[in-house]
Amino acid sequence: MKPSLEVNIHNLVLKNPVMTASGTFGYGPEFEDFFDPSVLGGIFVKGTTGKLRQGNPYPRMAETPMGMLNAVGLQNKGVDGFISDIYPKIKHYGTHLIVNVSGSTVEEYIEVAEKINALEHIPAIELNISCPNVKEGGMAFGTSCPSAAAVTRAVREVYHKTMIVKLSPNVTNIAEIAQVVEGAGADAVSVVNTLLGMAINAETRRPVLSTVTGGLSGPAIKPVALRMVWQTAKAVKIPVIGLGGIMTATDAIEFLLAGATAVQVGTANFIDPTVCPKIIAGIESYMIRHETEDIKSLINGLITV
Amino acid sequence: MKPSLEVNIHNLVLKNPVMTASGTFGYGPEFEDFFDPSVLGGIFVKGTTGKLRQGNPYPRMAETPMGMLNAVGLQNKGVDGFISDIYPKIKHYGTHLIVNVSGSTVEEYIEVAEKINALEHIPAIELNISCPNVKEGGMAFGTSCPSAAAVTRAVREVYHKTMIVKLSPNVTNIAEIAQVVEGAGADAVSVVNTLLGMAINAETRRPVLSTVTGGLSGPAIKPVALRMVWQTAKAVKIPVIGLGGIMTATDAIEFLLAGATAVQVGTANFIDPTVCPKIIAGIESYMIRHETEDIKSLINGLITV
Amino acid sequence: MKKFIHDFHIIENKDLNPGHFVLTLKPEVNLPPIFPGQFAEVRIDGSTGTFLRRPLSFHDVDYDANTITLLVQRKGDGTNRLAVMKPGDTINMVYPLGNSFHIGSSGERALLVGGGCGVAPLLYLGKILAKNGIRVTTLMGARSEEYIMEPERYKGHGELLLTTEDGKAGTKGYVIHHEVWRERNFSFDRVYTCGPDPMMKAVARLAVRHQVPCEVSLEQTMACGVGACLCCVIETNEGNKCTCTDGPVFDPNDLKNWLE
Amino acid sequence: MKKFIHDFHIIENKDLNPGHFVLTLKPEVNLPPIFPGQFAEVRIDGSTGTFLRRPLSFHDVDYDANTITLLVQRKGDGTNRLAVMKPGDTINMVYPLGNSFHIGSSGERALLVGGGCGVAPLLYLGKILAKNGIRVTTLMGARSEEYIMEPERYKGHGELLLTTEDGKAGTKGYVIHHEVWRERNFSFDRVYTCGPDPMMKAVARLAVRHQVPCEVSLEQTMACGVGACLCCVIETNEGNKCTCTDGPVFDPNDLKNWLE
Ligand SMILES: Cc1cc2nc3c(=O)[nH]c(=O)nc-3n(C[C@H](O)[C@H](O)[C@H](O)COP(=O)(O)OP(=O)(O)OC[C@H]3O[C@@H](n4cnc5c(N)ncnc54)[C@H](O)[C@@H]3O)c2cc1C
Ligand SMILES: Cc1cc2nc3c(=O)[nH]c(=O)nc-3n(C[C@H](O)[C@H](O)[C@H](O)COP(=O)(O)OP(=O)(O)OC[C@H]3O[C@@H](n4cnc5c(N)ncnc54)[C@H](O)[C@@H]3O)c2cc1C
Ligand SMILES: Cc1cc2nc3c(=O)[nH]c(=O)nc-3n(C[C@H](O)[C@H](O)[C@H](O)COP(=O)(O)O)c2cc1C
Ligand SMILES: Cc1cc2nc3c(=O)[nH]c(=O)nc-3n(C[C@H](O)[C@H](O)[C@H](O)COP(=O)(O)O)c2cc1C
Ligand code: FES
Ligand code: FES
Repeated sequence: MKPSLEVNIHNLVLKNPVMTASGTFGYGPEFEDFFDPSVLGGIFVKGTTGKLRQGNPYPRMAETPMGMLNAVGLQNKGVDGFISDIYPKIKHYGTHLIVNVSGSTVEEYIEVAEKINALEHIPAIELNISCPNVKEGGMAFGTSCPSAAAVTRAVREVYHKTMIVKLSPNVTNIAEIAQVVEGAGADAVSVVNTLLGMAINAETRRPVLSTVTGGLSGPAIKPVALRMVWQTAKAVKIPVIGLGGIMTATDAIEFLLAGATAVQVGTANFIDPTVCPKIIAGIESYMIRHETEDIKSLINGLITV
Repeated sequence: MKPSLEVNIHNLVLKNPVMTASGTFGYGPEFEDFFDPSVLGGIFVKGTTGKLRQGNPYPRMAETPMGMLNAVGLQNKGVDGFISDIYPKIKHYGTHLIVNVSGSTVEEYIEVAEKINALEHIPAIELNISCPNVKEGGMAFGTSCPSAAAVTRAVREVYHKTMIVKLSPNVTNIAEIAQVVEGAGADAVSVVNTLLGMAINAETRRPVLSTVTGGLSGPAIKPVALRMVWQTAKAVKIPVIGLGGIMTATDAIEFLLAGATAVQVGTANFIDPTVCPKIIAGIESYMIRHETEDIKSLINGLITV
Repeated sequence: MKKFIHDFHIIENKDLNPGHFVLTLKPEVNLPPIFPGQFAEVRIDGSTGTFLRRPLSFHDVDYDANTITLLVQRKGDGTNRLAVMKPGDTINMVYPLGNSFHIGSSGERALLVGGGCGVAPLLYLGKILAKNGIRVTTLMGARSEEYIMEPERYKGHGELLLTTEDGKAGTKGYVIHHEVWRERNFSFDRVYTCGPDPMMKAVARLAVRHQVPCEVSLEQTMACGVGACLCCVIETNEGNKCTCTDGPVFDPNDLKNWLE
Repeated sequence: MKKFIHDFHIIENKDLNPGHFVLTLKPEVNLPPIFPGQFAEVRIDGSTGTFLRRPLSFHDVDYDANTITLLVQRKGDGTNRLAVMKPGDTINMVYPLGNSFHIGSSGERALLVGGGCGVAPLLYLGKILAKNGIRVTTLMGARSEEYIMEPERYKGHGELLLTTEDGKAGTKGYVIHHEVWRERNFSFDRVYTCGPDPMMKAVARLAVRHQVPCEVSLEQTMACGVGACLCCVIETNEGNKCTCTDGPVFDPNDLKNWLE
């Protein structure tokens, strides 16, 4: 029997729990040569802001042990550019398209969310209150309970489809932030965005990144991300979408066991542009091997006794 | 000319900035076959508590991408056992011996610190308010400003030599904790202890560690540790001792450039038991190559303009 | 025992069956004394999945040739990487680590019980025991005929008994089902065992029943191998002990819940 | 242009000098069309220091033999790992990536200026230009004689000019010091250049002075190579562009602060 990989995030039905993480998959066309995007559970598109942004100066990337730092800083065409230039090309992808909504002010989040709310083929947004690479807003919203609640509540007023909030790992207590965001109307949370890190070139004595610090992603952060998913899933009733360092089907299953209802694959797309279909196939063969008929039985399946 | 590697941590003069991190070098004798401990700038011995502790159940270790999780949980002979069994064997090592003081209650920290204060050959303690692997105390002290201040202040009353406080990276704002600890009388801070992480065995669907979560160390955490050292060094006037993922002389120099006055080498001792003398030699040859006469000119030497 | 860190060159890498291979290695210096039961912490380069060293027992030590051998089971990234290493390649080892098996006195009879890859340390042990005038019987439990590894080498210093799960070679079943354990057959002064924990526990209980001393060799996961990290602990009647320094060889009577 | 992800087998790994080597690689399938200036993102296994792929230009493409070559400079973990790979070893590549050099019309004369390892893409470019009836002059700047790499291959499709820093071969100095740039000697319709940024900037300014179009090939650090991560940006007059998709070949007139 073919196992069922279907999961639900609020009222989105995902054909499988494997989605691509914002900022790591472009808008989808970048990977069309490698596989059909409709095989994915969903695509989280690049962080989208009120106006076009150029992002941070080059250099924006540093390789680290089993990970990377980025300081892209929300370069994007702005919500109007997204709607006019990109949306028409991807709206018929046959998978859920979720816009990662970013901003410097609550007003900017509201503006973007309102405009995205009007798009027929975008069933959900992901509020990015955890971008470590912008001077204003971003992570600042996601690292304190009152501001996380405020932006969530404000966007909730104008956005009427599935609203996911993406949390920052750079906090003392992620479960607390998740609870606050749940209370403010989030339908799901994504855990986690990048860890704030830094790289130095000892020869030149300069930071590698133009912004000095950047966001750490990749396998290096997986143990931290997994722990945070586990803590968050125990603290909230809304679904948790797990991410951070997922490279293989086994990694994805670990996140499900820790309490994630679905996962996002980020940096791994850079290492292997065909990684997502491989992860989906790997989950399926794990389920066949373990005689698991419904993937939902893996979610929160960690045995701790 | 032979460059000078000497640095000062409060009133300790270190022959070089390379020390071994608590819990990763035993008490020193474990490595005597590999090199003479007197070459080190200092040795931070294993976390020491009021009474003998058995630590957490096995398994206590999980390998992760370029890192490891541990959940040792402060297994040690207790301060009296340290004084009677270990201290006599190491007191003439010819390097600074620093006891990592741990506890579940403020009273326990005070008890250990008082007893260590009486030992002639122990010029400093490191208050471990950041152990993620004990149910009581440990990290709980280090993740809130009031409790970090309270334990620091209490120990300061009874401990009259150099008092270093070891900070937890599992916080929203490490600079803030560092400032509070400085205000409470710390002579230096160590940045950082392990990141709280988790590993799951997808086949058995169980956590790998008996305690579910554990402390992440090794190169994987270096970008985060480096960032925290940089943030802390800008926020306090007392010296910062940097650690987290240092494997090479280049890594050590990066921490100095970020603002650390000295460094500790932890997990790397497991990978190469001779790594510390190699790092010391590597720093020296870097200095010769860069015509740096005094290592103090590297400290905080990051060029950000 | 002084510990060293040395580079070893691979002289030979021989597959025994799909799951196991034997590496013969030579250091650039003369081998220091190594006792049966000791192990090395092996650095595995060229694999992103192996950050820590891997503990592997000395399978054999040949002071004349100045070589050592390791018997390795493919498990994950590290051992799979070792499996493809070629003569001339170099691996770094920290060694010799841990305590060693107790060598009885001349004339004794010893039963060495190995399951699967657990036979690894028993070859060198058998050789040293025989050299010390002890009569050696090795009881090897294999999944199937294919997994009976290097039988001739064990026969070189004593008797070899076999069990296989399907009974195609030796006795059918596990090592504990071998007739050597029957009251009338059992004529040993000491039992040594290495293999999966459940097997060793069963063997240890049989040794107790036969009222002979027994030694077991444990395989707790390790980070440092030198007693520094306290990761490899086993609960004993005197509290947690380190498998890497107090072990890997233990008297099962000292281990908590081992004989229940 | 359709992108692929294929395994390639190493056919040959030839050292040119202590810092550079040439890999000849063959895929298991037929090569797709590849244009001069394009690059591959190469996965480097067996090195703990290389998590990301490494971008390397196509140095040559041979459709008859179904092989490609890469000219690689040893820099760090990744390229040092490639340097020791042997015939038969496999590497995985995502390719062909990026735009390509503009091919002028038959009868044109082109000057290809490469510094150090920057000559890598200019071999294949020269071959294709020549095939299209363009007269090719390659100006190669090397640190010293030893670093003049594969001169015969460039001479196969045109003229080769040289500069070395000590003047032991060709003109003494850098590529910009070569007499070809003198007013009376300069007779080209187009300049192509690849090498260190300062060299390319100087070359681009010379091209402007001679009022001919110029193309430069950039080497920004990359994570994805396919336009997804936005890490490899270069400031242009129209805002940030991706070197991996909008480049690596650019008109220096479009690049901010490049001709100042
Ligand atoms: C004292 C001792 C002696 C040993 N002797 C031998 C021997 O002679 N031959 C042999 O084939 N195997 C031996 N082992 C087991 C061997 O160490 C593991 O099979 C090996 O580490 C697996 O590594 P891997 O990368 O292939 O697999 P991984 O995928 O890393 O792990 C597979 C399994 O091995 C365990 N393991 C991983 N890393 C370690 C570690 N650092 N320490 C201990 N266990 C680990 C894991 O918990 C897991 O269950 C011995 C172990 C110990 C402790
Ligand atoms: C489009 C393009 C084409 C190139 N073509 C060639 C070529 O044909 N031959 C050749 O020898 N080199 C070429 N390079 C440069 C080559 O990519 C780097 O030298 C190589 O990535 C260094 O890797 P490493 O692991 O050896 O060194 P590292 O120690 O990782 O790095 C050494 C230097 O290379 C840079 N680098 C590291 N990773 C990357 C990356 N993912 N992307 C870009 N730069 C990086 C670092 O910033 C550092 O300055 C090209 C680069 C680009 C962008
Ligand atoms: C280059 C890059 C760009 C990113 N851009 C965004 C973004 O625009 N919005 C966002 O919420 N997260 C962004 N992220 C974070 C990822 O979506 C993801 O949370 C993080 O990388 C951890 O997952 P991973 O380890 O699987 O990559 C970016 C990450 C990378 C590496
Ligand atoms: C096995 C192990 C045991 C540790 N025990 C202690 C301890 O007792 N007290 C303490 O303050 N830190 C302890 N640490 C943390 C280290 O001292 C250090 O802060 C951390 O490992 C980060 O440095 P590294 O990446 O260089 O290992 C331990 C770390 C490891 C890996
Ligand atoms: S492995 Fe570190 S103490 Fe045994
Ligand atoms: S390298 Fe990712 S966009 Fe160019």
